[in-house]
Amino acid sequence: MQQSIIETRTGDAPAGEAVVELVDLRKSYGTGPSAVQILDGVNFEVRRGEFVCVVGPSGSGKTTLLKCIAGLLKPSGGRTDFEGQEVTEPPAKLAVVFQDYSRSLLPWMTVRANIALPLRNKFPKQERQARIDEALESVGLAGKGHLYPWQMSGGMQQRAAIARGLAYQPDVLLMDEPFAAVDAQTRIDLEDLVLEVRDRYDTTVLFVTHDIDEAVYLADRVIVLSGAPTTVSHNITVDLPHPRHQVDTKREPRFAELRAFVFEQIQAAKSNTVRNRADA
Amino acid sequence: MQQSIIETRTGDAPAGEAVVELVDLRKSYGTGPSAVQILDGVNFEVRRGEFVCVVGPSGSGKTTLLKCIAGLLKPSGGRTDFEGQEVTEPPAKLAVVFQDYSRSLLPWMTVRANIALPLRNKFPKQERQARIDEALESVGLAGKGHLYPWQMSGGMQQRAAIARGLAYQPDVLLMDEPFAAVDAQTRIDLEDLVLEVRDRYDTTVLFVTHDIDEAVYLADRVIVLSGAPTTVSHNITVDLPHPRHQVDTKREPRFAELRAFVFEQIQAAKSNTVRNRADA
Amino acid sequence: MNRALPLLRTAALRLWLPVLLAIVWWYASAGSQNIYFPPLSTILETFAADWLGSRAATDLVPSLGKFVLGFLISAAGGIALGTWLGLSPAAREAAEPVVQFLRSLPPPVLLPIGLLLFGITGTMNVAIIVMGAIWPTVLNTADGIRSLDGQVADMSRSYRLTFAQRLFSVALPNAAPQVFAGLRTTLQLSIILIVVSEMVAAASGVGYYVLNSQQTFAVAQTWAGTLVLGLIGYLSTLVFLAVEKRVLNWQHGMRRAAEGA
Amino acid sequence: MTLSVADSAPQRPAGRRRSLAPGLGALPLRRLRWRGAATVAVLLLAWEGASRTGLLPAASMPPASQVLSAWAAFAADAAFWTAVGYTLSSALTGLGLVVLVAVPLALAIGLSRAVRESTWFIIEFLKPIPPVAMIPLGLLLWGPSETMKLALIAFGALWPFLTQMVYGIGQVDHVALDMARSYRLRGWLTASRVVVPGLLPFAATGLRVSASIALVVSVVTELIGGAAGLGREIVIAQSAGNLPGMYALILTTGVLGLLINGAFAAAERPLLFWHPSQRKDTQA
Amino acid sequence: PSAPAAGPAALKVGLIPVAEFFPVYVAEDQGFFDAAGLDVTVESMSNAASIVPSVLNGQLTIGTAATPPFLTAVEKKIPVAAVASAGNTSAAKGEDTGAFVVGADSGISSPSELEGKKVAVNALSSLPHVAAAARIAADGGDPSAVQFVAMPFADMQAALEQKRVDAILPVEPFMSQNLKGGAKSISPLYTDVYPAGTTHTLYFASRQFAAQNPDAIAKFREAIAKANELVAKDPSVLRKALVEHGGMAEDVAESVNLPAYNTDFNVAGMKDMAAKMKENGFLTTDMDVEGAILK
Ligand SMILES: Nc1ncnc2c1ncn2[C@@H]1O[C@H](COP(=O)(O)OP(=O)(O)OP(=O)(O)O)[C@@H](O)[C@H]1O
Ligand SMILES: Nc1ncnc2c1ncn2[C@@H]1O[C@H](COP(=O)(O)OP(=O)(O)OP(=O)(O)O)[C@@H](O)[C@H]1O
Ligand SMILES: [Mg+2]
Ligand SMILES: [Mg+2]
Repeated sequence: MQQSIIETRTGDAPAGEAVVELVDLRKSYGTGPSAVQILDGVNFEVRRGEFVCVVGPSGSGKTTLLKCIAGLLKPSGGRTDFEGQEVTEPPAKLAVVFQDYSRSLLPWMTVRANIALPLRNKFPKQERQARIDEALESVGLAGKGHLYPWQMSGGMQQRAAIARGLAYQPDVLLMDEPFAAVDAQTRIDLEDLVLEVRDRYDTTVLFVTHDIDEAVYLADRVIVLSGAPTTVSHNITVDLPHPRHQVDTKREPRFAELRAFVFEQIQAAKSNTVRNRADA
Repeated sequence: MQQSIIETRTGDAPAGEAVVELVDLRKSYGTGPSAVQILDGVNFEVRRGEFVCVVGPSGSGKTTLLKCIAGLLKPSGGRTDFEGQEVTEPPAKLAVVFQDYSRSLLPWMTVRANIALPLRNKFPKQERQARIDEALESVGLAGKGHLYPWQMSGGMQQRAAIARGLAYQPDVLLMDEPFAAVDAQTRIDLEDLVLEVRDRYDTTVLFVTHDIDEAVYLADRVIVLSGAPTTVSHNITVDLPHPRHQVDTKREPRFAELRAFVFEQIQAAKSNTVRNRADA
Repeated sequence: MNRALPLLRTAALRLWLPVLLAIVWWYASAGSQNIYFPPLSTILETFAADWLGSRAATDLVPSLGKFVLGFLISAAGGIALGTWLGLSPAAREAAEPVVQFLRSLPPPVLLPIGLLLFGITGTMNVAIIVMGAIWPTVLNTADGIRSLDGQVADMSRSYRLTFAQRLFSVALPNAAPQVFAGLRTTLQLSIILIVVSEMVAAASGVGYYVLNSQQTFAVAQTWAGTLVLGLIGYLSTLVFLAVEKRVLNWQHGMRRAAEGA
Repeated sequence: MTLSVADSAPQRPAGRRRSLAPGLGALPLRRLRWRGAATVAVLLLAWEGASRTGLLPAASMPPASQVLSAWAAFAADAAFWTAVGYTLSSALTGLGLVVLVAVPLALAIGLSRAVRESTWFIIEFLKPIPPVAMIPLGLLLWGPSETMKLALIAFGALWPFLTQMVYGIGQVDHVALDMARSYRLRGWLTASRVVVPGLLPFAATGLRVSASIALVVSVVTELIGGAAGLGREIVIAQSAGNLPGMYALILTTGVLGLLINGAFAAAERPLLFWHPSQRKDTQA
Repeated sequence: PSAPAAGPAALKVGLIPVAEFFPVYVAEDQGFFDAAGLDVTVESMSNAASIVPSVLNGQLTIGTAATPPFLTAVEKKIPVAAVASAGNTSAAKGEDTGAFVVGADSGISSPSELEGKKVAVNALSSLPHVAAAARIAADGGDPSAVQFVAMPFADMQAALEQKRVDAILPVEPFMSQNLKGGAKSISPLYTDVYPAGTTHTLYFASRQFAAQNPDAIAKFREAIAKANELVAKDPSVLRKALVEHGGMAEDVAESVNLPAYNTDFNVAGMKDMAAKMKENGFLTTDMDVEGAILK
């Protein structure tokens, strides 16, 4: 794999065991002549407590990747491991915040009930209520728990889905463009919220985003996917100091450097995409 | 209404007749004691050929506002006019790109067919094909027209919905967070695409976004909504020169000024939001 | 806003056509000599004489009891069976031929089987109703369960919801609109099957009344019995809808919201 | 679409937990067919055994083997096939009538509140009236004829399909409807491209329910009203005390139902390829 | 159905497929209808209640019925008239076409002992029901104290064996089969109450048709009379028709008891039947039986 200057400069990868490991992961949709290869040998690992952002062109296979890790899709080749075990069904210690939030909330339940649903198996009753209140509060939906999803705006639905993921308190949190539909200020708040949750509970986070600033700001490592058929084009360690700070961190020259670098890599990945034409 | 320094400094509003006019628009959901007032007297107008961006906190009522303008929701008070006529049903010369793109595409039709559907009433058959191809090309989905929505990634679906709106070539285009799910580079391309469409066809655009950079970059005017119950808190004329340029425009000091100003206003609007607590 | 007005409007909207048809029927049939189309007044007199008096207790109540019981068993059993078939492709494939076969059997031919298994008892009547009326609910539930959105399915799997949760909080609510559509047909069939079940070994009941009056050429009574069946259908639908409205509350709300209320 | 069941269905420990995801437990088709056949075989054997051991009184329920041999005899009898033809053709024609009547009616009821409210009482009142009770009227108006049969089939089989369609219209996604309105799709475009496909899943279920009711009513009107077809053959066999023949005929109606349903299911698949219940390959 | 035409008159017979009416098939097979200038088609129907409306509206021209339902229809002022007698009560007790049948170990030995018991009939107010009520009354019992339940003939034996009912009233061909199956007869059904030759099944037409087409009716009567005579002389012709047109197994057809066949009405017997029907509550008025028969 080609190594970037930035990457090699950043020294050792963070310590700790690998929680998620992707070994030559392949995935195609369809069969026979109509089959389309989406993931074409993806390799990387996420260590315990790490915050890894995945960026890549739209349609490159980020959601597909996440679903494979979550045990929701069966790879066509290679494997994904979770805590050393091959993933064959969704691991219990993992939660997913889906990209298509409007369809992952159940319309027949209030937001509270939606959040409560997965908690029943994990926490005793008293704790649940507190957890739900805390989660709602933290995403700015305090006092909105009685609403049904279809009584809420897009951004509110998305935040409700995030609240569900947070309240579940998983060891590993997969988030698929979780902040796409919220306003700038809320986004900033939520970014810091996720960082805080990571620090507090030592949660491992795998985070898909389109916002490069966000990726660099949040991540310990940024994985850049190439255009389809998709592989890892870069694996960039973000050597910005912790804790991050919205103004200070973003002001650092290193931040600008990393940001520019990631942007360039995505550009490069995109222009390498030949499938679009070839398939047409 | 309070006038900001920036606003008063920016001279006259752009010339031209008002295509869309909101007069004291009010909207509440529910009836009786459970009714919630969302829009509480919104007044502004959009002139022909103008590009107006609407920003505001998540859940403040932007989607509601757009639906009232599009004739999809009946206001509870006040009115919206389209070309001087009160809107009672969706006007023909108007197209909407919905926030919930995954559900506004019909799953039983290919992307091509989805785009073709509204064109049938407007364009002869031969022209339709050319239009669809052009629209697909312009959103980066060339050669993907044969796919069904559920075979596409979130960002691809969103771009398909945008392509449908563009191919329809309306006089007025309403877009609700249209670029939320696409990657940074595609977003840049699409921004310039919309600007180009506006220039080429003199389309009037009303554009909801959460990205303040985007709002300032695109708009002739930015409408800032207050927190709920929602009114127009600011109506800011963007006096950046045309044509805009992704690097140059964003480098201008005026851009940074406007951007900071808009950000502050949203902040202010948000902190004024008292309903959250009061309702809880 | 005055809340009484829309109510009145609804009532007027619902009533004008039935009232009109009743009036047309009344005048068109007045003085009718046709033996099979007696005047409406005769039918109503027969109806009043037969069904507003002692018969209500001796014939109506037992039939209603069988119908309600039959419907409830069909509903519960249909949802259970349909859920099973909807969840498990293996079960579906194994049971499919039998289910499709059974629901295509004309109910009258089920009578001998009911008679064999249950004898001449109320249980037999109820069993006949269940055997004939359960299928729409089974089919609709199975289809409704299978139509779960992939995204929702992913969500419930990734959060490792328990089987009970997936069933009662996800799959069944998702299927609910379709289940109710099926239940509505089951309701209709249950009433129809009162009549069929009383073809055999009955000496009282609404179904018996209709069939017997038909066999003995008592045409006005056949009409009156049919009127009773229609009324049972109408009233039970009212009750059914009230229940449905409670259960599908979210869905009504969603629709109203979409219509911009 | 018989796409990639094996390819993309995720692995899971065999048969431990049932999954709610459609197609999850996807088994190879061959094995599934085999299951259905096995169930039928087991039931036939149970029947035979019950008759032989006297559990089922042979006097009113002949053993399976006798019924099957009566059936084999029918297979060589042209009159039998004519009867099947009569029953089947009137059931299907009746079903066609049902669709012709129900589709516009359901659209009117589903889309217009005025129509919905006005017709409400009448429909709810007519629904529970058994076709059996209507047979004398049918005979009076049309005699023991094809027309009588069709009228009663249409009357009996209309309601399930109509009910289902009206529910389906209420279910059409409102975001999609908003889209249609905002692009000012004309009535028929909205109906044909947005509403109808959206309610197809409902219609498909309703049609299958109505199809079996149409078959049932067809046989019952023949049975009681004397029109030509399997029902009349059943009466004749019954009067002659030919029980194996009677049960063979009854079996035939069940099998016809099975076949009709199979045909509908096969027709549904390409029409509903986009629906989650059929879209096995995309989710896991 | 209109004025007699030049060609052969078309008749449509709604026929209940029981031995009583099989002379129609015999007449057809023997060419009696052709000879009389009739073009006859036959529709199998299940009971009188479904035949009557079709006869009234002209879709059928000749209907078939047992006497009791026919009398009930006439009492309800339905404009039909009997045109010919069909099957009649057999001459000999041992040859009756119906019976009171009980389980071998039931201990019931006469019809009057059925008071307070459950008795299966094929349909309420049907010929066997009416006859059984009369027979029980004649035996000194109270028919209103007997609980009659309706079920198909085919299911009666099982119901008897399972002790769901105490007695059954089968007719041929079920009667023979039931008796072979171990049940026992305690009394013939018809011969003890109705004198031999009593018209218990008949052919009828609508009064309107009969008035407009006296010719066709007469020819039909003639042809049926010929068939009845033939059958009376040579029952094997009828047994053959039962196999060919009724789908009856050959061995069954060989051994079943057949009714007596006569085309002329036994009016006295019919009057007696009507009187007994009134006594037992099947009719509410004193019938004008003669008026129900076409002159
Ligand atoms: N059917 C409804 N019933 C009750 N409240 C509703 C309903 N629909 C929307 N609302 C409320 O209206 C408010 C505005 O919703 P809207 O979707 O217009 O917000 P928005 O500005 O578009 O937000 P976002 O940026 O998150 O999309 C929200 O607070 C929401 O809870
Ligand atoms: N069921 C399917 N059949 C065929 N192709 C599919 C299917 N599902 C997804 N794809 C294709 O797989 C590719 C990757 O999709 P995926 O949703 O993983 O992309 P993504 O990286 O998440 O994109 P985005 O950023 O737009 O969400 C897309 O090109 C899409 O067209
Ligand atoms: Mg994605
Ligand atoms: Mg919105």
